[in-house]
Formats: sequence, C-alpha cells, structure tokens
Amino acid sequence: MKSALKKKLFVTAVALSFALTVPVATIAGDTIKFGVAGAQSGDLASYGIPTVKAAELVVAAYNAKGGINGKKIELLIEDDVCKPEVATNTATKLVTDGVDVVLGHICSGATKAALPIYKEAGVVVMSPSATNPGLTQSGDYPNFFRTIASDDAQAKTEVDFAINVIGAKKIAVIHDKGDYGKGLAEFAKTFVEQSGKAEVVLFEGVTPGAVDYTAIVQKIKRKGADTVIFGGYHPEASKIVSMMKKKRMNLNFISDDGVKDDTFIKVAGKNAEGVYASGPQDNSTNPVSIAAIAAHKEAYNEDPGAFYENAYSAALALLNAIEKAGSTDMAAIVKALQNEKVETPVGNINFDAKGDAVGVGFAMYQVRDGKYVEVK
Amino acid sequence: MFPLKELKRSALIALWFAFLTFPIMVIKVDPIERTVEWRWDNMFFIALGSFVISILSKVYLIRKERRAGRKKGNRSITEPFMQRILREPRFLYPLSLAVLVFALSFPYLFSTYQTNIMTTALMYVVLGLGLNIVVGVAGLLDLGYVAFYAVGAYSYALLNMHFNMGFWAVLPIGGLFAAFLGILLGFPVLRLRGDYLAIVTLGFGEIIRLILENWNDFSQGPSGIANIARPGFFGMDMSFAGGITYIYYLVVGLVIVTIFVVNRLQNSRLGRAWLALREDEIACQAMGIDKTKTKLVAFSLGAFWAGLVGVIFAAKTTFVNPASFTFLESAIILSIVVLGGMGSIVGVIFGALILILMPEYLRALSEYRMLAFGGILVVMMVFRPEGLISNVRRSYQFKKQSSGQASDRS
Amino acid sequence: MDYFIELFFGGLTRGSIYALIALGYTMVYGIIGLINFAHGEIYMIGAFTSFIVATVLSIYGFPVLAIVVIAGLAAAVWSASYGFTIEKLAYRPLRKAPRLAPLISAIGMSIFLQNYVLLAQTSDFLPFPALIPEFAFMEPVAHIVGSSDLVILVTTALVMIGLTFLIKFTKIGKAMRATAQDKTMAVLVGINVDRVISATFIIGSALAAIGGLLIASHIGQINFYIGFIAGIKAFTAAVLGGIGSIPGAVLGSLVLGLTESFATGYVSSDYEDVFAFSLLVLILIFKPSGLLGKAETKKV
Amino acid sequence: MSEAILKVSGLTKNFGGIKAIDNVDLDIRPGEIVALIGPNGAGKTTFFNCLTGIYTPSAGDIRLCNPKSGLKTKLNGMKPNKITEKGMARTFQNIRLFPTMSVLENVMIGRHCRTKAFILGAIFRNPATRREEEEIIEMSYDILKKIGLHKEVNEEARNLSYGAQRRLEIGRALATEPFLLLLDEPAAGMNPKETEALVRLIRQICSEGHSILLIEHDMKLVMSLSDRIFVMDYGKKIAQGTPEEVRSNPAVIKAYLGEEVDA
Repeated sequence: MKSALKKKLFVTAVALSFALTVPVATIAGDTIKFGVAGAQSGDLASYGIPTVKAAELVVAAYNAKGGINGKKIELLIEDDVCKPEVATNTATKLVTDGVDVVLGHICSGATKAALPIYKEAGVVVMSPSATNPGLTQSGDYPNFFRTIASDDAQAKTEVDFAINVIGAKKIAVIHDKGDYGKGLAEFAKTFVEQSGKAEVVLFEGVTPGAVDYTAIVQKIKRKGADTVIFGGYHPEASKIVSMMKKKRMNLNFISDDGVKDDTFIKVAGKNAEGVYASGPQDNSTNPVSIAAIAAHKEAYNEDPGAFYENAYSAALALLNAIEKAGSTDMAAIVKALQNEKVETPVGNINFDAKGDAVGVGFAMYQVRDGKYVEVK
Repeated sequence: MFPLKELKRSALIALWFAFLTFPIMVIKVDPIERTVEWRWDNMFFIALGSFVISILSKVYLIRKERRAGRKKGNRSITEPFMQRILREPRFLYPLSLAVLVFALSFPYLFSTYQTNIMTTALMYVVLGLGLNIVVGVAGLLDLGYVAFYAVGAYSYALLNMHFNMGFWAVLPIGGLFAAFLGILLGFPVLRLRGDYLAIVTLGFGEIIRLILENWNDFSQGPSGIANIARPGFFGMDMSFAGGITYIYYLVVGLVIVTIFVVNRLQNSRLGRAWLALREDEIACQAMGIDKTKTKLVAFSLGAFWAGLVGVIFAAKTTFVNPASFTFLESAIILSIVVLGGMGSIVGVIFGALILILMPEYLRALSEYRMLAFGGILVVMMVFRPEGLISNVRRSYQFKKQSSGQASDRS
Repeated sequence: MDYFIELFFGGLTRGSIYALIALGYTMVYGIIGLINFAHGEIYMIGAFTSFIVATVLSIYGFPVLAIVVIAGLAAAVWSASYGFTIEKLAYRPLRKAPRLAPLISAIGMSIFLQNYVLLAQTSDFLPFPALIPEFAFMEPVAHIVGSSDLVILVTTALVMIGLTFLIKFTKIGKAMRATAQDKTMAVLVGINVDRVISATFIIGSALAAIGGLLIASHIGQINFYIGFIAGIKAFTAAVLGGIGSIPGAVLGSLVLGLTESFATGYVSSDYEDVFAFSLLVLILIFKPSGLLGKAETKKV
Repeated sequence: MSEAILKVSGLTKNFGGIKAIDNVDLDIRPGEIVALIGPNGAGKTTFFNCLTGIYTPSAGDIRLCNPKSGLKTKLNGMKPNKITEKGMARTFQNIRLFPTMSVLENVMIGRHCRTKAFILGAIFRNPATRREEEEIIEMSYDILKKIGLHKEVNEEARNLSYGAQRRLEIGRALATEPFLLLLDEPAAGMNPKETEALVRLIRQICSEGHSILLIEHDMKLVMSLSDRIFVMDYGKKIAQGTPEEVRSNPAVIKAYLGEEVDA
C-alpha cells in the first residue's frame, strides 16, 4: 500500500516535471525517448496502469545494461483517460516533447484519434491492447503495431469454438454497444452466418450500467438460443450470467478477453462457473513470461494486471527494434520490427506488413472451480 | 481573537465528518479474501482536515462580515473591480488589445502542446458563449446542448467520408444542420417550463448519442469515424505543428467573431426580448413578444454555435465517436456558463478557460483531479452563486434638454 | 402470453427499482425545486455502506438475518447523514441564489462524491453479497419472478404507502406540504423551514439507501458509477410521473420500467433508452407537468 | 357616437365547475375612460386575462375595432402577443416589470412588436436597424419623460419606488402604441399625492387618443375619472352606467355593503 502510494507520487512528479518542461530545452540525441500513453486515471485506469509498470520494468532493465547503443532510455508517461479528444492532446504533448517511439494507446478509439499525429511526426506506435481490426487492416497507419491479436481473430476463435467444440446451433449474439464489444459481436455474427452450421437467433446490444437485464435475458430464452456469445466487459457479462441463473436458464455463455479477467470470477462468484472466454494464448511455460511476472512481483509485490504481458512484449519489441536498427528513424524501426524476431512473454514474434504480431493468437478458457482453465 | 465557542463548534464538525466518512474512508474489505483493512489514519486526517477548513471558513466569514459592516451604505461606489474595467472603455480597449496580442502570439510563446490545449479551451469558450444565449440570456435550461455539438462533428465526419467535402464547405453546413435540429426539437418542447425543459433536452441529448451508437449503417456505431481531413488552407500542405497552429488561429478567429456577434445580439431588439423572456414570460407576451418564436431563435442560434464548434472538433481530433458526446459534456458546458456568470460574455470566457484548463493543469494531482474539479465547482457556487463576473448592462446617456439626442455606449 | 407476463414482471421490477430512487428526487424537488443530481450518488453510497457493513459482518460470522438488518440500518443512517450534510454544505447557502447555481452545485457534488468513493474504495466492480435469500415457495415461478424481484416489489409498495401516510397524516408531513406550497407562509405560521428541508433530505436519502441495498443485492455487483446512470433514469421517471408528486414518482417509474422492458422484448434493446426518453418527451408534450403532476395554474 | 372599439358579449370563463365570469357584456367607445369595479374576487382580473389572451374564454365573444383603420378582429383564442399587436395593452395588478433590466429597457421592450430588426439586422447593424434602434430609444425616452421617470433611465426597475414601478408599467404598455389601455389597479399601494399624479397622467394619456379600461378599488379615483362604470360581483355584471347612476344603484350598494358587513 505504502509503496504503491510512493510510486504514484513518483509518477505524478515525473509527469509534472514533464508538463513543465519546455520542448526547446530537450536536444535530440542524448536519450531515447520512450513514450507510454494510455488510461492512467478514470474508470479504465486498471487497463492502462499495468502497461506503465511493464514499460518501467523493461526500461529499467535496459538502462541497467547501459541503455541502447550507449544511450539511456527516458520514459515519457502520459494519461489519455481512454478518450479520443484527450488522446490527441496526449499525442501532441509526446510529439512536442520529441518522443521516439510510443507504447500505447490502450483503447482503440483513443489510438485511432492519436495515430495520425504520430504518423505525421514519424513516430512508431505499438499498442498492447488496441484490438480494433481497422487499425492494422485499413493500411492507414504504417507506423502502427500491436502485440495483441485483433477482434476479428478473437471472434473467429470464439465462433469456431462455439460451433465445432460445443456444437452450438442457435446463437444469441449480445454486446454492450461499446467500441470493443460491438465490433467483436459484429464479427462473431458474420462468422456464424458464414459457417452455415448455426444461426444467429438474436443480435442486440445491452445498455452498460442499466439496473436490470431481465428483459434481454427473457428474450434470449424466447428465441430458443442454446449459446450466448457476448462482446463486452465483465460487469455486464456477470450481470447477464447471474440473471440467467436467476431465471433458471442453462445456456453456454461465451465471451471475450474483456471477460477473461479474474475480476469477473470474483464478481459473478459461483454463477461464473462454466463460462467460456477467449483470451491471449497461455504463456505460463514461456521463460520470458515467467521472468516478466517475477520482475513485477518483485517490484510491486502483487500479480500484474491486464495486458501486462502484451505491454512487456511491446516494450521489448520496440527497444529491440531500435537496437537492431541502430537508429530511431521510423523506416528503420519498421523494417527491424518486421524482420527481426524477438523473444517476448507472448512468444518469439515479429510483425507482418500490416502491423499485427505474427504468432500471437487466442485460446479458449473456461471457469472451473473459480479459475480460468484453458480448454484444448 | 478566535472565540472558544467557535473552536468547540469546529471540533464538533470534525467529529461529524469523522463519523460521516467512517465506513467509506476507514473500512476497506476484500470480499474474496475475506479480509478487512481498518484505515484509522484516514479518520484522523478527515477530522483534522475538516477542523482546519471549518476554522478557516469561519475566519473568512467573520472578516467578510466586518468588511460588510464597514462598507454599509456606499455599495454603489465600490463597484467590483472587473465590472469597472468592463464599463470603462478607456480600460476595456487597451485590455482587450493586450489580450488579443497575447492570444495571437501564443503559439510562438508556448509549445505545440500548450497551443493544442489552448485551442480546446477556446473551443469551449465558443460553446459556452453559444449556450449562454440559450441559458444565460434567454433563461432556457438546456441539458442536452452536446447533441448539437455532436451534430456538427458528425456532419463533417460523414460529409467528409462520403462526399469528400472540405472543412470550409462543411463549417456553415454543420452549423446550419445543428440550428435546424434546434428548431425541430424546440418546436414541441419549448413550451415546457424550467426543469421539465431541462430533462427533455437531457433526454434528447441522450437520444442523439444513442442513435449514433446504434445505427451502424449511418454513423459506423461506437467505433466511430477515423481519418477525418484536417482543415485545408488554399490546398497548402501543412506540417503537424503547422496544422495545430493553424487550427489555433482558426479558433481564435471564431472566438472573436462569436464575441462580436453575441455582443451585438445581446444589445439588440432580439437580445432585449430574450432577457425579458428570462425575467417574466407572461409580461413578455403581454408586451407583444412572440414567446415561441423568440425562444426558438435563441435555441437554434445557440445550437448553431455548437454545430460550428462540432465541425472544428472533428477536424481537430480527426476522429469522432459517440463517447465524446455524453451528458457530462453538457454539464461541463453548462457549468462554464453558470460559473462564469449567466449572460456575461467576459464571465463565460473566464469560466471556459478555468474549467477546461484547470483539469489539464491539475494533472499534477493525477487521480485526485476530478475530485478537486467537483469540489471546486461546489465551492465556487457557494461563494459566488451569481458567477465570477456578472453581466454589465449597457447604459444610455441623454443630454439634459433635448430628448432625441441619444448617445449610447455598450 | 408467457413471454408477455415475463416481460411485464421484469418491467415491474425495473420500475420499482427506479421508484425507490425517484421518490427521493421527487421529495426534494417538491420542497425546494432543485434537481438534486447528487441523489444518485447518495444511493450509491447507501449501496457501498451496506456492502462494506455486510461484508465485515459476514467475515465476523454474523447470521444472515442480522446482517441484513444491520447493513440496512447502517446504509440508511449514513446515507441520511450524507444527504443532510450535502444539503447543509452545498444547497442551503444557495437558497436565495439564482436558480441555476444550486443545480451546478449539485452536479459538482455528484462528481465529487463519485470520485470520493472511487479514491477511498476502488474503481473495480465488487461482488455484492446476496442479502435477499432465495425463497423456496418462489421456486415454481422463479423463471418469471425471482425472490429478489418480489422483495423489491413489496418494499416499493410499502415505502410508497408509508410515505403517503407520513406526508398526509404526520406533523412533519404537514409541515412539508406547507413548505412545498409556500415557504414564506410556512415561516409565518411557525414552521421551521430549515428543519423541514433537512428532514426531507434525510428521509429521501434513507429511502435511496434502502434502494441501494436491495438493488445491489438484486444485481450482485456495485461500483462507484452506479449512482449516476440509475439517478438519471430515476429522475426521468420522477418527471414522467409529475415531479413533486409521490404517487407520480412511483407511477412514472413503473411506466418507464414497463416501457423499457416491452421495448426490449418486442422491439430491440438497442433502442431501449431511446424509447424511454421518447416516451418522456411525448408525455410532456401532451401533459406538460407529467402524469400526476398538478397543472401549473398561471397566476397573473 | 362612433362605433365601440371593444365589444364583449356573453363572456364566460369556467375553472373546473366554477364560473369565474358568467355571461358578461361590456363595450368601450373611442376616447372613453371606463372603470370595472366590484368587490374582491368578483372576477375583474380574470376578465382582463380573458381579454388579453392569457386565459381562453369558455364562451362569448370579444371583438376589437381599430378606430383609425376600422379593422375589426375577433380576439377569442388569440395569443397575448397578437392581441397586443392589434392595439390593446395592459398593466398587471401585481407588478410584472422586468426587474433586472433598466427602466429605459423596460419601455424599449414595449416597442418590440412595432419594430422589425432580426438576427441579421442585429449582427450587421445596417442603417435601417440603426435608425430603428435610435427611434426606439427616442420614443422610449419621450414616454419616460411623460411618466416622469426620465431621470432614472439606467436604474434597474426593481430599485424603483412602488409608485414609480406602477407608472413604469403604464409607460411600458404605452410603448406598444395601444388605442386601448387596460390598467389593473393602477393606484394600488399609492399615497394620495402619487394617486393625484396618476389621475393627471391617465387624463393626459386619454387626451392623447388612448381609450382606457381600468380596474380600481379607489372609489374617489374611479368616480372622478370614469366616463362609465361597469360593476361585477360573483362573476356577473350587476350594473353599468355613469358614476352617478352606479352610485345610486341598489344592487351595487348591496354588493359593497354586503361585503363590508362580511368583513
């Protein structure tokens, strides 16, 4: 508790000192400026703070080795509260401060808003968590990379699992009307329809934070669904799951990365039992991952939070690319990212031409006895 | 000396707050691990803090009373400092000029980041001035102002995406769309009074946001529209920093135009009718003012500014999604108007700069900044309920003898 | 038909949930004409207090019934204290201020309280213990009306009856009505208006706290943000029913809950809120002071 | 004698089951000062509110005839602002000025329905708008001089004395250029000196071509000022005629005496 507070004060002090720094004073060349952007306050802070911690640990390790090519790495940490309009300010600030590469942003919307700014400034950006397919597939952002698979890949995993493994025939696709959840749900719907082996009996959004989900649950029942695919985050998922139990319904519930979170199990309690969720592949046997988690435990005395491994991997990949490229020039870094493989907690990866990490995918998990267990 | 009685009172207040905040501040439970953490130190800080604050506020009140006692009777002479500056052209003009020079040289004095933040703040100045017409001048409580802002932003985003229309072409269109929507909405709801109007406009704001969120074919839903073109300048290609500076000047220009227009409107036949409407609707009608028409004009003019700023918002952010247009946004714009001083142009400018820049500079407080924001809002209202700067009404001078020779100054 | 009944009861429960919060809104509005935006936060604090107390008690091994009673009382006491304090700090000094000043103060208070709980507790969702047991006799109809639905429905009905009784027949209730009608006259006939307003906030807040406990137990989770969304809906319901009127608040809530339920069931939950707000606009256009609100007589 | 400028026939107004006004006829001829009297609660103000469009009459007919143009209009169901435009303006029993606007601006509001400048005019201040604005100011100032408030042009209306506020209401109504002016208890709360000045003012206004209908409780004022008097009680018209006729009318005496006995 105490150390966490100290940490916060430290981060605050750092952020403040950056805020007061006039950009003219910074002369390019003495350090490599490594930006970290994402939600560090507000209701989505829990998704952004682990990324900051990962960056701090990786950078500290690099600096302890003497930096890259003799240059020390300097962290520039900026909060965007996951809001697009704030993200443009954050990006502007980082660019003004002469950032070389950026780890972030956390949310897809904020990332989309910020990317053009980085693009114009020639800054490579790598997100640990922005999963919107358009970010890479549109081809609009040659400077963008990510260490997480995109929503469509995730939806594909979920749908394949639903149809081929549990043999779903009638699927209700529900989402939370959000950027992430709705995007995912739309892909799921398309994939189910394409498969021809099952039908989508219901496609609807629920209002996040609504006091009661009885009506939608009754509707799922009425449509005769045997399986629910939910796109969104854990609070709504646990409300729907609990409501289904209350209404004595026993359906397969498949959800996503936003639900594959221990908080879901904590909140939904025994109602969580049997719920399936897709999540990043299990890296628990990967030595780099073990080391990364150990480093976090040592520094903060707790388990890492959401997207920690992805962020850790992104930081490693970025710094490795700078090292291999021997410069912070965008073209050189991009080339290095695409060609040089690097050992990270999410595997031995490089990036494809669009910016997605090769070999990073999803696996399915199920809640059994209060824990997520991978379903093979 | 500070009376003992007051000390006792402050001690009681401290006790009360210690009790009040006890469950939330002191106890922290982990329902999974089934552990309880008792944070008694928090109780101590709360008690100490409320004791000190209560004493300080009492001291403030006592001093204020003393001052008021001394000043009784000559209130009109000691006009508030700001009021005097605003009333006297010989102060006002040089001051405005200085502000203008500062505003114009801002991008050269500060970093691109600061310029960007200032651009945002100035956009809120325009939003505030627009809402000021509706709420401050005409007295119509609008809690869904953000809807018009969204209309402007999406006008540009969609027209740019589908028809590749440029910023300058859409700027007036966005404003007019918003104004038109204002009329459309205003027609049925403007006969509602006060707080009923407030909740209906709030609902309307939510409806617009929900439509943008759910109607994918139209608005691309929650994932929003990206890659919106920045404003062009005779086809010139601009660097990133150049683009920011350009938008900054554009917004400064818009602020100047807005101030000019709003000022003229306020001091016109229409502006007087709005004010009269705010003060007494029935008397207003009895004086031959068409209530519905006058309200509609105020409503749609306010919406027009929101639409304009919306277009600029889309161009500046190059990305729009429905999440930017929540009720909180309306509440913040409304706070700008009320905090600055209803109906006062200078007040609204101050209000916008304070409320928008404050959270940026409160970043040092990191997670405490929204707490501080809420607290400051309450404190400011309690101490200055009529706003920072109240509106200065125009006065008229007549030469003693002849009736017709009217000269006026604003 | 079964589906209709299911949706009907679903809507009824939802409406009752709104009603428990809407009553506080309507009482405060009726007496001082203020949209108390912080009321949703009071409800949230009530839910948090009962969460904390219930969890602590269950860790120390108290029996369920004792937990329910103590947690409910604690929530009511603390929420009432918050309501009382907020009125004194943020609204009372503004009683003679311009009309919008208290509204902004309320919005500020709402933001403040949200962040206060966020910082003092957590931003995470927390599992709320199931304080309402599953009644065995409800099992045959559990797929339509659950035990918690039943408890919420009954509580709302009791609260409404109790409140109507309080306002109609008790001394404080009469003083409230007098104050609501004409503050100056109330003072003249010897009513302590400050006291009455405080009492209104205390009662309204305590009700919100009970709502907080029941609703959180029904949903099974809480976080610092629940008050805002529920608050907006409850306020809509209060206006729909005619703000200032107690049966109006309940009727408005039920109408809103049923509308949302049927809209989801027969149309789409995508536009659930659009239906809710459109209904509000429509009703106000044809009945400008809500379903049961007294038409404002123009006095000239 | 020329045609009546206001002709009310069979006017009735129900509130729920109560007849606040029951089948009342009334007419006013050009240049007249007519008084409407009656005990408290007789329905006089309700009658005014029906005439000026604030209430919609339940039955009956209200016709206004402009003495200059001869234009006739049926007022039933018209909006208050339209009625004012037609040439009938009023004051209020419980003063309804625009409290935080200046004295001059209060009168300027009265000019609203006789002027045109709109959004574009306000923004660009073209010559026509500027001229119009000057005319508004000029005329408003003239009215202020007439009612003796020209020294307080920039004072906020709420800061005026009670009598001055009543006069300002009359001035504001005059600014709408009415041919018929409705005054609701103009002398209420005035001291004798102020009342005297008011009587002079009303006479002057009348001599300038405005007809006047007034509600008043001050019998001395009513008797000395009015050409004709209408008496109402319990929503019904119980008498009408010259001051002398009314004074000796037994029904009127009964209504007033009855009231006195009750009080």
